Amino acid sequence: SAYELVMPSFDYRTGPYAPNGIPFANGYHDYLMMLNERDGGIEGVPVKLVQCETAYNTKQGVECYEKVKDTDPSRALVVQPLSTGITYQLIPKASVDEIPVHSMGYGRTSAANGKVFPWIFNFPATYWDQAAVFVKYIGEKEGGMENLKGKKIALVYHNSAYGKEPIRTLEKAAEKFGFEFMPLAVDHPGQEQKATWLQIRKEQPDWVMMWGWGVMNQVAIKEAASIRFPMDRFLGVWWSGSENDVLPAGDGANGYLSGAFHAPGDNFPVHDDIKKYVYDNGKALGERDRIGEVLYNRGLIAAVYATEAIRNAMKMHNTKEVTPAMVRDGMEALDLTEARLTELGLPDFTIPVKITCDNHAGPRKVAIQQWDASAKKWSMVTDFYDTMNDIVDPLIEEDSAAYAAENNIKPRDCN
Amino acid sequence: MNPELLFFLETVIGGLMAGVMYALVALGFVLIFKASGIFNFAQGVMCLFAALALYDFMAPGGWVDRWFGFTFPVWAAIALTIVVMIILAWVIERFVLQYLVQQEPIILFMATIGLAYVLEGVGDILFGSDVKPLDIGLPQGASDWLLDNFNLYVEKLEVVAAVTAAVLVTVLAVFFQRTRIGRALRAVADDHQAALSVGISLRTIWVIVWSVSGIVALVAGIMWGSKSGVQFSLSLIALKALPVLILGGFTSVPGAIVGGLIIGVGEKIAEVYLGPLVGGAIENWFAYMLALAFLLFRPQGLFGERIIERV
Amino acid sequence: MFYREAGQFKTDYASDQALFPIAQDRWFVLAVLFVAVAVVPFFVDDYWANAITLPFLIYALAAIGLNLLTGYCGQVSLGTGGFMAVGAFSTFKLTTAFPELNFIVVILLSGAITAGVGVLFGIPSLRIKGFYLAVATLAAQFFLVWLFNKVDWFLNYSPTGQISMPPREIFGILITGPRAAPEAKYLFCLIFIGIFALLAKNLVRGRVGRSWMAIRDMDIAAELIGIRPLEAKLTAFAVSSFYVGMAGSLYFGVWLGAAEPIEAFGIEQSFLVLFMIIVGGLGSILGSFLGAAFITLMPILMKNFMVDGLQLAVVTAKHIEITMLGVLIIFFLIVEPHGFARLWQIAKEKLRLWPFPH
Amino acid sequence: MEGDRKFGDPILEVQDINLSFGGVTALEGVSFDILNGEVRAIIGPNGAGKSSMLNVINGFYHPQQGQITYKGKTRRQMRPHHAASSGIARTFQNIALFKGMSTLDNIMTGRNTKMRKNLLWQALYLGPAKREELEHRDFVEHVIDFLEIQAIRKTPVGKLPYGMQKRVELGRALAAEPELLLLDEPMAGMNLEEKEDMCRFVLDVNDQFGTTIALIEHDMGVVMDISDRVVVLDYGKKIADGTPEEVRADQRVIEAYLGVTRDDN
Amino acid sequence: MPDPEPAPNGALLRVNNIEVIYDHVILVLKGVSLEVPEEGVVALLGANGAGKSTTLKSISNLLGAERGVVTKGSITYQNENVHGLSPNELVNRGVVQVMEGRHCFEHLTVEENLLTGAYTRRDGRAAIQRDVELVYDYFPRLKERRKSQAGYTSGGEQQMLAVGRALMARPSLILLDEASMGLAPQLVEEIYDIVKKLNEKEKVTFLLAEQNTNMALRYSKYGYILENGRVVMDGNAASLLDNEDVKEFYLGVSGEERKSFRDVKHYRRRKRWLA
Ligand SMILES: Nc1ncnc2c1ncn2[C@@H]1O[C@H](COP(=O)(O)OP(=O)(O)OP(=O)(O)O)[C@@H](O)[C@H]1O
Ligand SMILES: Nc1ncnc2c1ncn2[C@@H]1O[C@H](COP(=O)(O)OP(=O)(O)OP(=O)(O)O)[C@@H](O)[C@H]1O
Ligand SMILES: [Mg+2]
Ligand SMILES: [Mg+2]
Repeated sequence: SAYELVMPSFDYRTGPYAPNGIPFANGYHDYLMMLNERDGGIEGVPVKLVQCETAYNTKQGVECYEKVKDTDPSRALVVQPLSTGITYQLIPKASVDEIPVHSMGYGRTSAANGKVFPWIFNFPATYWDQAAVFVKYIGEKEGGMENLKGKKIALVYHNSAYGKEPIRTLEKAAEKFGFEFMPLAVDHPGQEQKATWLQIRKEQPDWVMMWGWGVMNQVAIKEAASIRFPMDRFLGVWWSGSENDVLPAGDGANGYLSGAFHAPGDNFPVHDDIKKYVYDNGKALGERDRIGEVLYNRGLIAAVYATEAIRNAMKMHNTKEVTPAMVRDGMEALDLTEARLTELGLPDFTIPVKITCDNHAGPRKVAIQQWDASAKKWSMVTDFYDTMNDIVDPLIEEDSAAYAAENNIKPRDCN
Repeated sequence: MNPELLFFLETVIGGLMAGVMYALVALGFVLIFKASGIFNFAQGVMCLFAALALYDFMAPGGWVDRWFGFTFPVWAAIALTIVVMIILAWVIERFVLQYLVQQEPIILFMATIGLAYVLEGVGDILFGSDVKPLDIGLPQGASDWLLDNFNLYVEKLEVVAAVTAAVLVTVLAVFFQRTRIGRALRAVADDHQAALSVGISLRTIWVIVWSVSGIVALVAGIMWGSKSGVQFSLSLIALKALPVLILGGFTSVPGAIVGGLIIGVGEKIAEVYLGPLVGGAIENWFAYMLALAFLLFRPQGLFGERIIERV
Repeated sequence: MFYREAGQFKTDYASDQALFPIAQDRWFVLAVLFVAVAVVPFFVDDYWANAITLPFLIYALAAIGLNLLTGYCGQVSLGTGGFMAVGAFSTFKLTTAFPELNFIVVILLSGAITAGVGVLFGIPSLRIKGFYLAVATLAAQFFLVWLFNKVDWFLNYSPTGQISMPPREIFGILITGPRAAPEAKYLFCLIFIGIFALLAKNLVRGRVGRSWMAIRDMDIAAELIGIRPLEAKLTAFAVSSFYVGMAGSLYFGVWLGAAEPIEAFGIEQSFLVLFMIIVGGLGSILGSFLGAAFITLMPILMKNFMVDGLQLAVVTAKHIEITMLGVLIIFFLIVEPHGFARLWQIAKEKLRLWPFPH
Repeated sequence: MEGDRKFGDPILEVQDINLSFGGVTALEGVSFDILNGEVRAIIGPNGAGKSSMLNVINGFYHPQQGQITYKGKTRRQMRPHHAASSGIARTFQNIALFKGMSTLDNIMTGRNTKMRKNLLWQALYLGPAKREELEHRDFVEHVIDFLEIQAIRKTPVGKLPYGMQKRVELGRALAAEPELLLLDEPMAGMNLEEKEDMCRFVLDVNDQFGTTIALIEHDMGVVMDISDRVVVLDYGKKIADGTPEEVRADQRVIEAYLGVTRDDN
Repeated sequence: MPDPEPAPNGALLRVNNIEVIYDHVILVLKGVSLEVPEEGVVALLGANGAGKSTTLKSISNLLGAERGVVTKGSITYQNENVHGLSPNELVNRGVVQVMEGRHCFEHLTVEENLLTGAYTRRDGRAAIQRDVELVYDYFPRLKERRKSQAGYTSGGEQQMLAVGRALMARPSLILLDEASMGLAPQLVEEIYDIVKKLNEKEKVTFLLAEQNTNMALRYSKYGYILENGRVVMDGNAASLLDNEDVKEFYLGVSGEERKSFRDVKHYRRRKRWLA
């Protein structure tokens, strides 16, 4: 019997966050199916996609993990928990089980430190990078970082571990650049935000950032439009920048900005292949006209990273029967250049990624995209910005050191 | 006007409006509780379900569209949804409540939890879990006139909600206090068996109440759905309706609205003025604490029926 | 035919007061215990431990706790999630502040701290009753979770907003942390919960339990025959919270290993435990176990059956699973509103009559 | 008949009790006493305030005015648990048993005030706690034997027929070993045979333990036969007080309560 | 009255060999049969727990609420099978039960309770109001308390209310379960006078479950005695009143004289008619 590459997919197609979980899961699924249909898998070895529904719930995530991790024949090659809560559960577990975890743009930021977290990856960027980039972008728009002094920047955040992520970075930045930082928490699920936006109306911040999720995003954007807050001064994290978030606000959302580490749209060659091999063959789970949505592309790029890591592993270990440990090696040596991306049908889709033993967060660059309400389209409006290493790096160092101390981990040597 | 004062006013108005929105959900609870002593955990899901059904009748891409190739105009969709809610009420009576006459409140409560699961699952299967922007032509956004002339921020949708709520509450209150059926409903809530013995048909009564409460759920679903899109989270607003319900009293229709206003204003003022001091997001527990504080003085809620304690 | 009390005479009240006065019951319980202690550990792997047995046992403990309060004393509580959080955070703070402290002591202390908090939030129960009381406990729920989320001291100033459990041993065997053996975790929880279930059973069949039930069934009459509502309700809150706190401690420490206050201890948690005791049987220790089994295992069973067995798409399976869970809850309530424990009792009674009808 | 029955000092005196609820006056200036060891009946038409009187005596209702002297101590009102622990036990007109509990457990609750062992001991159910439990169980079994309800020992009381429930309620009150036993219509809903049994229980308790008994009852046969003295209330006021014979002959009582006797037609 | 001599009536209600099981396991009625003739007053007697209330509840179909089911036998009313008919349908056909233990609607006022009793009636407000006044005539005490919540009335007042509420439906068959319980002696008489009056004037049929045997047999025409879920004896009221066993156990007149309660020196060992 032929070897198969087990790739679990932790979906959440039910529960309060399903609207976001569905496109992501579809993107992930479609890309892998496309590989199977077009190339017979990765380097000819078929991918066995194991779906498991977590409903974005930590406990169900744990159950999924335990259920899929030892799936024959290869065991789970790489796990994408798709929820910060689940990621935290899996960090210690997967490290013991020796299964690589890729929390792409979420999870524990300090996992960027590969020395402390040999099994955890969070490239291409972390929340702290995102926060830093927002500050940079604002500085640029204000005509220079020095002009940040005396400005007021609010953060509307989901009152959870996820939402609280950028606070430290922003506090540090506020200290450094002299702007006033104003955090405003919104409770789950976030249907009622009147108080928050009344405060914003009163305090009149110059900029508002948002770390939101699910229905909270939609309501926030609507409220912002209602109080006539200028949309081009309203920045959402990459999880607050999908079609779902802006569509309900209609024209009011026009000009809204969000972070991104990949392009939106379905006009890349890979999408054509997906339509041809997956949709035309009736293997799709989603609807054709939703291909290329922001979260769809995010699922797709996650699949690309994972499969490239597997390809890498095959090359490095010179076998087609890779194991999770080999995939970890493959991931640690990932070098996804623009040329390779073009080969994959993703020209100009995202920035190149290079992972090393000690850097599991990769390039840590973020771009900004903007919503055009009349065309109902997102489009990238900036280049990729670098993070602010002087602010973020010490934070990563500090937190990973704390983790290492708490758990008696001796950071490995990466040379 | 003094900007501080203006802002305070704005907060109060915002609170009142939010309160009305909660009250719409709370109202559905009250109806069912008053008429059968059932604490209907599924009320939130019923709002969701109603909104989903409504969306499906009128939006392109829904079942109706796919099967028959056309969609209904708003008014027809609303009428059809009402029919759906009535059928739902009938089904609930036929397959659940009928068997649970004279059980303790907590058992009935549990049954409605089962119901919530069923509705959620069926809703998911039928309509999918995507966000559905609901637009039945209600005005959206802030009132420009108030914003331009008085620098006062008031959502138009919420004004509509307030008017609707006022009408609903008046009609329902009259219905309960003045009519034969209203009296029968209260009798049923007191003692199922005795109600049966005087010839009240629990089945009819229950179908009526659950239908009415389904219609109220539709109204709440429309308002909240217009505000934040129709999606699963809609069912969670029930949690915001709870303190309202408790404060107003489980058995009082006007209580739902007064409770809503108090909670709305209270929590907004707390969040805006107190929140920043302690780190924010205190709205939720504050609403409950507020309700608790009232209960300590009136254990049956502001307008609830006195709890009879006798030996 | 075989299940009879006949011929088993009790000569003193002590044996009549025994937990399982009928010999057949005693044998049955012993057999179950034997399997649980001596057979199951050989089959527990990570999946069985983390996805099945630990959730079941730990929720059973929480359910016993809530059942003492709601099922026996009649005070509806929706604060279970919040109280579990108190237990979990106490464990986290204690075990990080005093790494040398024995883990069992940590659990007990966490329970004790939770008991204190529980009593505090139980005070309104003296005036507020029924579903109205749910508000007091909901206030506790929302407030506690908010507190743990907001105050960094509880999180040891971790920037991640999460707490994670350091590895701890008992008698040289690792119990917490990712490296703990599944059978060790399982056995530890089993023994712990077994002991506390027994203690709970003792409590409810003695004076304290009777005064709780009296308050539940008719608080005014109870007061008039000399049961002090204050004392009875607050002890119920204390003991219940003690159990729930320990459950929270195990939930975080042994099972999850890491937790974020908002998600792990949210309101859903409170509802879940409440469902367990209602479906299992209010006022029954056995019911707490049955309810926990139903609510934790049923979804997994259905999911595995539909996805692995019927090869249904994962989403469809999930939707059907949610629907079916609801249908089953309703179904069982209709068959027997007083829960599985009662069904079990009726089954035994029928067995006693069998094969002669009446 | 009461010639050979001797009573001590008053165990309880109520003086000038006024009780009203909103607009409704339930009791108005009622005073009477109950002597140690007697069987005292309280009668009167429906809604006269009899049950309210018992509620005042054991502290469930707080009178607006008046005094209660119990065992020499005078106070404005009782507190329920105080009444219970100082030896006043009662049964209720609308049965107030703990429906979810067995007969045995219900009667055991009557011993609650007498049990001491704390929570921890009980959880362990070892040594002292177990001993205490068994001691009280022993006492309760005597009550059960006395009332002849052995067969329903383990039945949840909610399922018992009405008359049995009344008997269990009496058992619960007896288990508290009261000095003053208040019975609110203990024989309502019983047939003659059962009433006879009940009377016997009441008289035996009174005889054997010297328990003082206050009894509300509408069956005049019972009242006439077993009570030593009778108070008659009407519209919240005391209209007569005396031996059964005196009361039966009282014109006001006949008008307000007994009606024209129709034994002859 | 058009019909001076009440003709020998057919059976209005016929209960045929019914068996009732509570909670799946508790067998309570073990084959009870009885007949209630049109315009009759029939008494159902028996000790505590004999199954009187259960019989009545099976007729009015109120058992379901207590998880009881009629597993065998049939019940016919006006020669139609009514077993399984919903309680409200039965009320519509004129069968009303006064339940044991009062069961008033606590939160409704006394007057609202009475009005609820007329729920099934369609003959207009005025007629209903007339009947409310009639009930107040029977029970003046209720009139005094008309505005207070039923939950706060005294036991006896609630009992009057329960009876009054049943009358409000203008039924043709009333099942009275321990109607005289907790009522002052005058009122007991009053209730039976009402029974008599309604029976004679309005042709209402009664089935009475009673502990007060003496009273019940004096006012009824026929009686059944239930023991342990079985009918052990039945007959004309007069013959039952004459029966030695009935005298001894239900009327307390052994020999000639009524004994004093004080003189009963031994608890009675209950005599069973049937093993
Ligand atoms: N809901 C119930 N569940 C189980 N058993 C019941 C239930 N209701 C009544 N019973 C049993 O059925 C038997 C008959 O009860 P029923 O109430 O019919 O007696 P009764 O003749 O009316 O007595 P009473 O004169 O005391 O009212 C009793 O033994 C009682 O224990
Ligand atoms: N808590 C209360 N609130 C309002 N009214 C009350 C309350 N308790 C009693 N009453 C009223 O006080 C009066 C006396 O009631 P009580 O129960 O003492 O009567 P009773 O003499 O026991 O009558 P019965 O023989 O019918 O039991 C009644 O009219 C009753 O309605
Ligand atoms: Mg009374
Ligand atoms: Mg009866």
